[in-house]
Amino acid sequence: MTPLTLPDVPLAPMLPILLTLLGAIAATVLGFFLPRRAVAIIALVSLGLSAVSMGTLWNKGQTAFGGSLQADNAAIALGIVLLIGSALAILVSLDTAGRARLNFPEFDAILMFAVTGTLVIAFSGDLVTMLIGLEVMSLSGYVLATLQDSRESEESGLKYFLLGATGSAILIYGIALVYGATGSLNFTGIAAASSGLQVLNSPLLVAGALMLLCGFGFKVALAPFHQWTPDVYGGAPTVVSLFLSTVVKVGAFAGMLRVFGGALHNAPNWLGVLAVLTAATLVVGNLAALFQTNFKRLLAYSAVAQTGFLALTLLGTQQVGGPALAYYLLIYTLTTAAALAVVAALQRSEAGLEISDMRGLYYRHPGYAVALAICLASLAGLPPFAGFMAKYMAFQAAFQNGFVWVAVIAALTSIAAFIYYMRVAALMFMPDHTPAREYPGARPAITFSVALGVVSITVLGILPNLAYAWVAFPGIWTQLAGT
Amino acid sequence: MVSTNSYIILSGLLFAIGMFGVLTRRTAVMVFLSVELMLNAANLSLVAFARAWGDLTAQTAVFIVMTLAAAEVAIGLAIIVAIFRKRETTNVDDLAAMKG
Amino acid sequence: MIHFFIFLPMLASLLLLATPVRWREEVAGFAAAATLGLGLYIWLGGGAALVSVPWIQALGVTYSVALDGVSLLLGLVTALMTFVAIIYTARRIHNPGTMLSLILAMETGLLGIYAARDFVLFYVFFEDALIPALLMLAIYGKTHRMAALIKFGAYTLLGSMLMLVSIIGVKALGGSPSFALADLAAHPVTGAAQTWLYLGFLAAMAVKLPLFPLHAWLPDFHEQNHESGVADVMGTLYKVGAYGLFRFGMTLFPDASLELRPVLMSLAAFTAIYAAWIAFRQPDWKRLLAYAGLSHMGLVALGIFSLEPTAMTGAIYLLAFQNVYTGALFLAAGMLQERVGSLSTRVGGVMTQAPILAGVTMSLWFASIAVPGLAGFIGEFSVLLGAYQIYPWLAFIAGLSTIAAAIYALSAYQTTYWQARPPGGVKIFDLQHTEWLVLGVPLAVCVVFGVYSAPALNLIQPVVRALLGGAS
Amino acid sequence: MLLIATGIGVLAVVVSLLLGPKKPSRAKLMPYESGNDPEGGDARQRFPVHFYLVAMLFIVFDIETAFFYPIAVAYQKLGAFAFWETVSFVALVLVGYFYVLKKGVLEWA
Amino acid sequence: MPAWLYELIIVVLKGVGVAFALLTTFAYMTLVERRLLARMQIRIGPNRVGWNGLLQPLADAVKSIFKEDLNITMSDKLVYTLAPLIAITCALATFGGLPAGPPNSFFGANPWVYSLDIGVLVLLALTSMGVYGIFLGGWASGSKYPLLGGLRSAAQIISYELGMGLSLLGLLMLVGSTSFRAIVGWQGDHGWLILFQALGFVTFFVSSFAETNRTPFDLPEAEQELVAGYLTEYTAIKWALFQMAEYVNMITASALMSTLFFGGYKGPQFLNVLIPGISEWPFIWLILKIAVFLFIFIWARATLPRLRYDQLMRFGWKLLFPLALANTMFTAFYLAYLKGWGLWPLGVAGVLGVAALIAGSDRVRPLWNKPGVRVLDDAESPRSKTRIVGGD
Repeated sequence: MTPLTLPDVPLAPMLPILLTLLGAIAATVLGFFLPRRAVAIIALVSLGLSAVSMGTLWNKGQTAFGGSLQADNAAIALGIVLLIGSALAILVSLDTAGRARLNFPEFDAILMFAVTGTLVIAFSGDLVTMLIGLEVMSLSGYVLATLQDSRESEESGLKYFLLGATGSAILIYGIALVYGATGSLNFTGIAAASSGLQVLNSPLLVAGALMLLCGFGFKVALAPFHQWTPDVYGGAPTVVSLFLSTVVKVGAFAGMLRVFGGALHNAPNWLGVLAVLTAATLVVGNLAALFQTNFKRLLAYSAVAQTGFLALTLLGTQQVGGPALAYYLLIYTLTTAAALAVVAALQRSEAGLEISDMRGLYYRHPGYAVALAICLASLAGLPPFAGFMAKYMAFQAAFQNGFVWVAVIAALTSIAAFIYYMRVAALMFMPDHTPAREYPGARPAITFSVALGVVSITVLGILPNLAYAWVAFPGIWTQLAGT
Repeated sequence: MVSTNSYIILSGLLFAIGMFGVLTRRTAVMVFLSVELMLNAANLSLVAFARAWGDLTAQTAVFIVMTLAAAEVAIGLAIIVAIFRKRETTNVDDLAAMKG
Repeated sequence: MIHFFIFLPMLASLLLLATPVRWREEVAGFAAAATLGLGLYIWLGGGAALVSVPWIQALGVTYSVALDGVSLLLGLVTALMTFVAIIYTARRIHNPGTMLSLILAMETGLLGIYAARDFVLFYVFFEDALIPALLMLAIYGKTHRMAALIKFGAYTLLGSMLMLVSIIGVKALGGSPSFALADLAAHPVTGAAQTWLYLGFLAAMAVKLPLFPLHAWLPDFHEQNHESGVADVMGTLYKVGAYGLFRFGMTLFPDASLELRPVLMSLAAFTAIYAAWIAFRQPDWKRLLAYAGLSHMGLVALGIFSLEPTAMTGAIYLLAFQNVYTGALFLAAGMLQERVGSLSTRVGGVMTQAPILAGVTMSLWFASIAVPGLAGFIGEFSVLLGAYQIYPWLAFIAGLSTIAAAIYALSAYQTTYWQARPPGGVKIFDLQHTEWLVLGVPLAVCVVFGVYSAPALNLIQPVVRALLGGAS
Repeated sequence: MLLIATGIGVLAVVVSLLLGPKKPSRAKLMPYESGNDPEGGDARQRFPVHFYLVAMLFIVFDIETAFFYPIAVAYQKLGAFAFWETVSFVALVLVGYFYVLKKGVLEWA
Repeated sequence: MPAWLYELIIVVLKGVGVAFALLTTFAYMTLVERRLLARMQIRIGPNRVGWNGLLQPLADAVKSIFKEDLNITMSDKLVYTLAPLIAITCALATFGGLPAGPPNSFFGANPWVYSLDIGVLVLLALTSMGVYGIFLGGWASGSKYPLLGGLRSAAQIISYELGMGLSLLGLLMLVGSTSFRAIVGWQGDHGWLILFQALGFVTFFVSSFAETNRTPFDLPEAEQELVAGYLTEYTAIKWALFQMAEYVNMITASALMSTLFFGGYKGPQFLNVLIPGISEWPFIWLILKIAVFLFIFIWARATLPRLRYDQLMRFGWKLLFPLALANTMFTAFYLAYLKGWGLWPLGVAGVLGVAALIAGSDRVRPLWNKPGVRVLDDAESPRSKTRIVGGD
């Protein structure tokens, strides 16, 4: 008989994804035999392993399945960010899942599945792969949002689901149109075809690009497709909101980078529309956040606003925008994760903290208060914290590609941002003698993750090169379009 | 042999109907059905284009999309049922524990 | 050496968090004194040459600092006043640990602003100084501080964000390899673009000058801060707009600043007179001082915008020393409040029980209203002199402000210190131990540089000459 | 064929409509509940959730089957590669199957 | 007369022919069934109408047409009428795809109504469409028993749909085509597929019993529990249509089994020695095989008791499904690595598989399904301290 030869599929480029997938499966199966903590640990371990395997792939530029899965440096850079975010989420869940009534292994399982999906997006080499990743991510996201057995959570889940599904549908239709225009689903193929396009197909291409933009708009919460964001982030358990607002968003942006920075980068018209959407997002997100009374919802709206700043980087040329996006995503993940971790640590109910309740937090929980203040400063873009550099790069990207007006709008709206961040921060430091309203008790894992986030924000703010030097090389980003 | 254009027009119509449904319908199930309609419109145009370009990759894409649709059905119905069993309605407007 | 001069306070402020409560005052005081010492040492060494190392290679951001004459002078004044402020804090505020570390942190920011020779670095320090200022207000402020906070923060951010955009623009449009001032100057932006960028930059500086339309945050900021004028001293030091314009504005946007000169100068003159006029009926010493400072700043701005060597020299001189006496006056107001429990300008009769306090305050006021023989005079006089050669009328209007200053200052002083004291109330004690130092040192400085201004002028003039030589 | 089949069905119904007697009466038209009057209003109440679960499981696994058909038909042309593809695919499906089993979804007590 | 019109007419004629053939078969099927059951239960059965009751079916038909057609108050009129139509349509439409003989053997015409490359898929699709008829019928009646009956049958049918679909995969892998003619041809060359896909056949066999709601899987109409299931509120012709659908499905299933696993329209080769070409004669072979299967259907009804619902589901999900999957995987493995050995491993595996099926069928419960119960470790959960492992 013929020996059991394995087919020669290059496994190395898929390894990071496979590892997280294994983690997910392990969580699913072992969940019946092990306590949830152990499952979470397993998940963390698999994340770590996947990170290691990514490290080995750096600068190799390997691909699998005829380029539909490619482990180029861009993918790895974003992948690392994704892993960090997920690890933080799991760490936080270790301490709060019990309170959030999420203390069962399915949580980790679905979370890991979502991570796998995001990684697939980051590594995707053609539209179908990207779509698969996107959907795995989104579907797991819907489940996560609904997982907690409470009215708010279910409601947010339903809203998330309905709008997300609509977004996916539009996106898929966009894919169809783009395919119709270019006759290829492969990113490089599309890029090649869209550069020399006969007049006949260009309307199709434009329509497809716009629909893709719209679909992604739903996924990353660009205005006017952002309505679900506050309800979902506000209604879901805080751990889940943390995950959704960091990892899932990063994944969606990875997709946008792949599609718009790579495949469609020389397709006409979408850039202007994106510029308008970005401006709208900045205005809406920041102004709406001004009027929030609940800190969690405030963070939700600020997440919308941050989406606007992130989208600025996509307005730039690949050489400038790519590294800016990667760096901003890293910082955004760390900061948001840390901030929401603090909320998760201190909240009494999953509704998060009322802003008024945060008065004098500094005198009750100095550590958390200072950490939160640093996160807010970083989100507001104050040096020496990393948020400043990130924001600066975003502005620069938009500016250099000629979108000065968007940059100016961003600058003006970030004043509003500064105001609502600073109001909270200042409140925390105002003396206050009412009894503590926070949830008592030790939370080592959260403290650890918060410390991690804050320290890295500060260090990266003072020495951005530690992270930026890795992604600064423009070749990484120009080859997204296969050039 | 029907020309590709007519397929595309048809799928465009389907998509438009679905979009309209999403925007106007108020019960979660109907919104959901409209979304499925949009998905199938996408499938139709994918197949049509695949025939026009004469390659099969898009047809595999159709398979994928079908799976996605199925998965969405499973999860979406699960969510809707969960909510429906907790309160008598799935009317999107009645879901107002949180004011957006 | 220079790096140590800049970052020593920051290190100290971090150290303070770790030090036990009992030792905090000593540590802070020592750190401030050491910083001042370092500054003097650098002065004797004739300033510090440019040090430039790349910071973020890929973005062309460099870490380049230098302390030439003007920067050195302002840096010294900052160090001095910080030292004074810290001494008074240690005496006045109960359990002052946080305040001390905030002051020190802010000092680093300010010194950095003066030393920075890289546009982004300048921005970074500019914002760094903001955070401690906000925290001081948030932690030690009065009841209505939130409004003041938001005003202050919003105004500052409005400026600095626009500045950030124009920073990006300067490099992008000029095509300079890095943000180092030298490179930027070597690759100037020309035409209308320069004007726009200058306006962006100006927004930030005008807020921090402050200049007329953008000054609204100032009075609230001072009024809401802690009664002991400590935070106000730092706030006064934080008015770095004039310096920023002097250092970056003139260098990078020469044409634009020439083009906009009439507008800006008239704005400055108006600020001076307008502030003086408002100050005239302030019932509260801090608001009064705030407007007095504002009116001085109008004069400074007048000098800076005039692009005329004498005026500019005078402006810098005025900028430096108004920090000294305005700051000292804030502290004096703080002492007054500590004694009579209010900052009202209608207390009356303090003179009889605290003659020395009254006397020192008086002489500081003389410095402030430019009585010849005190530091204020030289500055204001040369500003007006210089401005007169450009736009006589503006010079004249601005000149009125000095007269107005005399009026408001004296009337307020009279109602506070001279008039018969209402019956009852506590016994007012006079200056006590460290307070002598706190008010004495600034006064001494004012007197010395009022009669013998050469050392300061020697620091300023070459820089100004070099700058204008480069500009025109 | 479909048309013919439908035609026959319709034909039958129509014929019986024409020929059948029409003597409706309340009792006759009442939903049948072993002779009692109908209880509890509308019969289309909520189903046991179990049926939903089965339906969803069916959808999922049936899609799996649907995926199987093409590869099955083309199987002999693909060889070992197809085999391992199938193995990994089935393995993933089995994970889900195992989960469902353990959850006791397939228990009808 | 243009060619296409000629074609069309032919097709229509064939279609009508098939349809009526099916209907008559159904009619007499009922008679045969009743007689046979009577025999097996030592009764006589209907023998009054006509000689030996040969006219009984006619009488039934007339009766069901002339009976009053109720339209009960709570029902959803449209769906109520539509349901039986759907059922019968799917049932009838299915059959035409099956080849009853080699091409052009039927007076020069092809002995099938329509022939597609994806014949198997179409057939499965149509048969599974039937569930709509049943479920909608139950739902539309607006009465409780029919609703439950409809739900049950829906669940049952879709559950066994899986087994059915999977059971064919091995076969398809072997043949490498989904067209019936190809399958029949393959069997002509290599011998009947029952030999190599025994497990597949058994699975398919059981599934088709469940699909057609025949004993022992006729739970939807379990008298003891739900009166007549989804049929409860149906009378006269609509009721008759449902019955028709059930029997026609039965016939189709038999035809399917004989085509897929028993060489289809081809007769045994050795008979060619006696009468050359007899194995190629159309119709007869297929009809013979169908007859056999129909007999088995009736026999099973007479013999086997009805399953309990949980047994039914357990059997379908926990035994049929995995085994069908296993069968598929083994076939795949065989084709990938053991092809050189000839076909016999498949036969052995099939036998083993059937053995496993029988062995497992009754002792499933102890083997599978121990829903683990775990004490929740978070003190603040408002709900009970124990629950099924995992979330809910």
